[in-house]
Amino acid sequence: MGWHKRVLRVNLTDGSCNAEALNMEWAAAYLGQRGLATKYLLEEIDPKVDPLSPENKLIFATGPLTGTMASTGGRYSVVTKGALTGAIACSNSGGYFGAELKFAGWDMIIFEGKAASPVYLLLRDDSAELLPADDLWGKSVWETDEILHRRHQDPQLRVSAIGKSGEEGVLFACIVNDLHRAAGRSGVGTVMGSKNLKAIAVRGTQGVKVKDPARFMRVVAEKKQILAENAVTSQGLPTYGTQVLMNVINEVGALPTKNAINVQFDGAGKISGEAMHEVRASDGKSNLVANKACFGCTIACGRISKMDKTHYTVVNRPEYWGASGGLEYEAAWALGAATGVDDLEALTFANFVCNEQAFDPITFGSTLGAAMELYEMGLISAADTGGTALNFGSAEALTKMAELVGKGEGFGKVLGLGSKRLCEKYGHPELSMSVKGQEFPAYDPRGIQGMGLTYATSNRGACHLRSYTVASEILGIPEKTDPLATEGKAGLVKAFQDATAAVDSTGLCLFTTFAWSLDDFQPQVDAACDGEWSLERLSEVGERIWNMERQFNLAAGFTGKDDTLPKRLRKDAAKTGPAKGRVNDLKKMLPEYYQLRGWDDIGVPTQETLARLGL
Amino acid sequence: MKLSLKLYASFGEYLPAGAERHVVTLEVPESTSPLNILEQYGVPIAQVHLVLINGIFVPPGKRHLPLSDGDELAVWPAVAGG
Amino acid sequence: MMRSLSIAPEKCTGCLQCEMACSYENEGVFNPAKSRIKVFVFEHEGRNVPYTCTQCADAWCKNACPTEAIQINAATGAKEINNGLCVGCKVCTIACPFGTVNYNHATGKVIKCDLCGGDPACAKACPTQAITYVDADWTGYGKMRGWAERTDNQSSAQV
Amino acid sequence: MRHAIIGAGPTGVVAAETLRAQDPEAEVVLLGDEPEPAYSRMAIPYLLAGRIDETGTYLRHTPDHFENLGIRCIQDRVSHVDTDSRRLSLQNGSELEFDRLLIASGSHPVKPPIIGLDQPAIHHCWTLQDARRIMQHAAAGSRVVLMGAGFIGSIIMEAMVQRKVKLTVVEMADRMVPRMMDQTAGNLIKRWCMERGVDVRTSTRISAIEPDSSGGTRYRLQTDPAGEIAADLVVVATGVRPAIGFLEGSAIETRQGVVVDDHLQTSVEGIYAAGDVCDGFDWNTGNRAIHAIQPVAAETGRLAALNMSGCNTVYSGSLAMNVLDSIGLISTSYGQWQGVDGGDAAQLLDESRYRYIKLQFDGERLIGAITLGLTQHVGVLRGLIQSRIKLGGWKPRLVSDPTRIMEAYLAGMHL
Repeated sequence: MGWHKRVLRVNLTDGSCNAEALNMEWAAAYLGQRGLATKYLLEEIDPKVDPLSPENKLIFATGPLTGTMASTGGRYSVVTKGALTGAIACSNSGGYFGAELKFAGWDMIIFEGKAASPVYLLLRDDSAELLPADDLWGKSVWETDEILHRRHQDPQLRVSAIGKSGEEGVLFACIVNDLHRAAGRSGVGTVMGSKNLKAIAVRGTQGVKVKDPARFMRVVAEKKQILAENAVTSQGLPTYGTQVLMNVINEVGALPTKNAINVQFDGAGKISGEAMHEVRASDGKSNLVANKACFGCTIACGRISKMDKTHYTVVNRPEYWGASGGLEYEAAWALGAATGVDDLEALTFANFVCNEQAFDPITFGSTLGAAMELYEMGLISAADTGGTALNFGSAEALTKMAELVGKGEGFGKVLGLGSKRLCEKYGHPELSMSVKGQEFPAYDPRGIQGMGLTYATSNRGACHLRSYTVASEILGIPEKTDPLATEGKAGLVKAFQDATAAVDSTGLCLFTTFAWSLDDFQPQVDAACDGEWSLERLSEVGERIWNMERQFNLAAGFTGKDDTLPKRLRKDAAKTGPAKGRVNDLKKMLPEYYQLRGWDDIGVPTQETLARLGL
Repeated sequence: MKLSLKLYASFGEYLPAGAERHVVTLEVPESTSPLNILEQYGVPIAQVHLVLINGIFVPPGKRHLPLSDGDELAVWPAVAGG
Repeated sequence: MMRSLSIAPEKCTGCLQCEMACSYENEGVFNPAKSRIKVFVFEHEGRNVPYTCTQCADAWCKNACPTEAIQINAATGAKEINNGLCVGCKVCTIACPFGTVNYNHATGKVIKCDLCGGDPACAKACPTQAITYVDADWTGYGKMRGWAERTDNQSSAQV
Repeated sequence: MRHAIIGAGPTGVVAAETLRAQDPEAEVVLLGDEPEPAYSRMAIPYLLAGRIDETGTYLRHTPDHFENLGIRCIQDRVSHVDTDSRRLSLQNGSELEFDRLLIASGSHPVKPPIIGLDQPAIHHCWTLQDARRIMQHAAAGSRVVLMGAGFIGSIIMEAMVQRKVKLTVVEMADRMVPRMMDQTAGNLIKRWCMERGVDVRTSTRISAIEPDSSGGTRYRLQTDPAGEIAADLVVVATGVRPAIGFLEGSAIETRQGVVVDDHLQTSVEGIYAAGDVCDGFDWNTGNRAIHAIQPVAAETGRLAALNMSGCNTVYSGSLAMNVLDSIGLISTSYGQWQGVDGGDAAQLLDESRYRYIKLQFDGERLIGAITLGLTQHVGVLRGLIQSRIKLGGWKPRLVSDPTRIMEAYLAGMHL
């Protein structure tokens, strides 16, 4: 229960779709979604494989609580070897698609091989068909969504698709479902594109059952009440969304600005969550029109925005006039602070394009920031870019490049390599603000020390969603720690990493952890899933997953040397703000972290640790 | 002394007229504390969550201590993101 | 005082907790496909509209039923399907101009909202009070009623 | 005040109950000519399929329902209406006076001009008595020919399939359900039925029914074009016609049916007509029309009764609509599904899944529709047509994706 205990295996090479039983032994050890899909991937592929080869696999996985009434129970993850990083990739998305996949009666879809020509998967309950997608190839996510709804005459069909960027091999292409929810990072969309898989359209009418329905309903109601009474989850997030952080993080001097040359951005206020609420002079309306929930979510932090129709990007382009997914904090940071652009409407447009053509705004913005630095250094010329001046702060450069990356055309092809390859190409690898090939997001580790360790050790390359110590270091959740201190951060990072790995395997959203701890997940998992799910077991699942991901990366060729940060963060001190004069002291935290993890001094899990975790 | 008051998120409504982008410059007597200012502008103290002076977090127990000339005081209710 | 469901679409976030609660309450499974309340998502407008039977006073479905299978619950005023009498002819599904009576292939009967016997699960589950169960006089059904009257050509009685 | 109602079908029953509700003092007499409690013909296919028993077809299920309401039921056939003396002649020879009269005599099945129709095991499928006879002969493995693939023919196919008979359907028109479905939908329904083992022959006419001399089956049916069909049972479902024979020689104006005005009153004051027999108006076109369908039966019965009891109520016409379940494939049609001159249409077709939706517009308004395979929120098509909503920006959206009918409707209400 919780699980359907069914996996759909789709062999794109021979076109077959087969149902098989979910490995319940693995489910007992890895729960679902992130953990369980990673276990399948580790067992089924050679971690050394080229991510874009047919030998890589692409797994869409739900959690046991996906499609239940637990708040935020609509998540799914895409697990594969990342196109951008070559490391384990696991991108998590909300919207309605994950729940629909579960309602169709499946826990997971494993795609293997490569289709000879473009296809999409039409999944209606037990019926799975691979259908030709030649006519969809080249279309945006938005167009694909519309065509599939019409073609199959079902307004309830949920579509997850790649855009043109994923077809064209942009290395940070993502997978977008429900028009603007994304499995965003590490190039999972690029892997999908490499398999000639355009989209998955799913409709489920079978529903989900849980082990102990009466207890489940009682526990779930209690836990929803906690979300309803917590100031963050009942007020802060619904009203201002994640974007409320723009001013907070700028104020604490941890907003990486202009490719992390600075840690504060003068234009932060103009692109903040508060600014999205302000009435525009041009049309008397605000950028933000509504907040929106993903499936089952009682928080509803999603931003829905409408653009100013007179903005230069959308004049005479009514396809961008409707409401759509607006700026979340990480995107606003990447498209804005990282590039020095403070035009909220330009950012919104670029964000729309990221959704429309399915590519990761974090990596895009950070890569553009690096390109801008190279441009200002004279290493990239207007001739390279097709005539666009890539100066920091140029909204035109941002929106033009977003469109080019979206289509994988012109200089968009070069930006589409991501910052690591781009900076190598122009002879300055140190200007890539990335770890393991993936760009770090909106928190500068010079101002928030714990995030340095978070980025350095994140298994999918730099990422805030693997151990969001910002919660503690800045927001005081669950308790306040000093962002400039390194003491205790190794333990904090490990605890957050393990808990997050468990949460990401349930089917619920990480954002509930602003109000919930693992104690709150445990009774929900226990009431839904076969077996006994104690808090200890759930914590151990988290730690097991983390170590398994580490094993994947070690087998893929990563070593402890890759647990590092860009030189800029380690050598160039912050110029302003509370962290003025500080760099990130990763070297003070990393050895302690290895020790706490039960890894040796080059970052390899000891036999003892592996045995303890049953790995 | 002069200081900047920044009230963010839902506290924006407590800003006095003349505030731009959630910031206002104030002239206050010496030894004014963050709590004094918040009370003066009617900010509901129970909802105050983050208090920063020059970007540095001030724990609840220290919000009655005097501010210095040129300080930037920034205040939020409970918020989060990611 | 008779109570009824009041819908405030501007408060709806599209979370579908109502659909889940409805399907669990009535079908014992989490399955929005079997919900009697449905949230319609207007992407282009950024709006979500929960929608179900308004239990209209002069019930089109009930009037059209050839087998007396739609009956009024005296306590709640809900128009309820009597599965023992419903033959599955579907006439009510085309007669209801609001589109809120639907045929269920699995059972061969029709399904519609019955207000859960006076304690609607959707309203309890709604986290934003977009769906509330309130005294009928307060529901602001005016707009809906106005619509019903426009649709209605059968009850223009001049009493 | 005595109200007499001719016909104890849904129209008559609703009218009798409405009259009683309006006036507790009035005398209400309900005349039906079948030896059964008031029942619903709509339920007969489910009886044939074995899903319900005869009591499941009854219109009202409380014992002594009519007696408790003080409604007098007479089981007899009216042979004549004298409008001057305001008197009904009954077949048993007695007479009944009335102050106000409702003619709700419904329809009769049409008997096609075919040689050999008057033999045993050849039946209409109209009354409970017909159903009993059909069930006697429709045993598993027997050969059944269904003459006519209109609404009634199509709706009893599933029952026949469930009874495991060998079924052949013969239809004169070029498609199934020609009065409800266009060529595309009619053809799809035919293909659907044939895939489920029913031999459907459209554009085929039966010319004669002859006993099977070889003795293999009871009959051999001669068809045009092409060949013979063997049959043990023939079910004749070639349409219905208003039952107005008993009005011959009365002052009540009849054409196809009983002509009524905008209060459902006939040419004679105090005499009303409702239901299948009533030659009323198509609300959508404004033209005269007979809508022999269940919702109209109930609506007009109620409206006529209101007028009879002195509650002045305008009848602005009825909307043609129907829903059909042919062996599990559900189809609906609404209003002017054929479209109108100068109007335009939108459609989506997925033949492989038997999904079809066709919308007909007149300017910015929806005026008709056909659906196949749609069961969710289908009633909103009525709402869209009947509310005469101007679709505005939603028209191009419906043209692009006709499945978004519910959104188009809600947009008018809530956005």
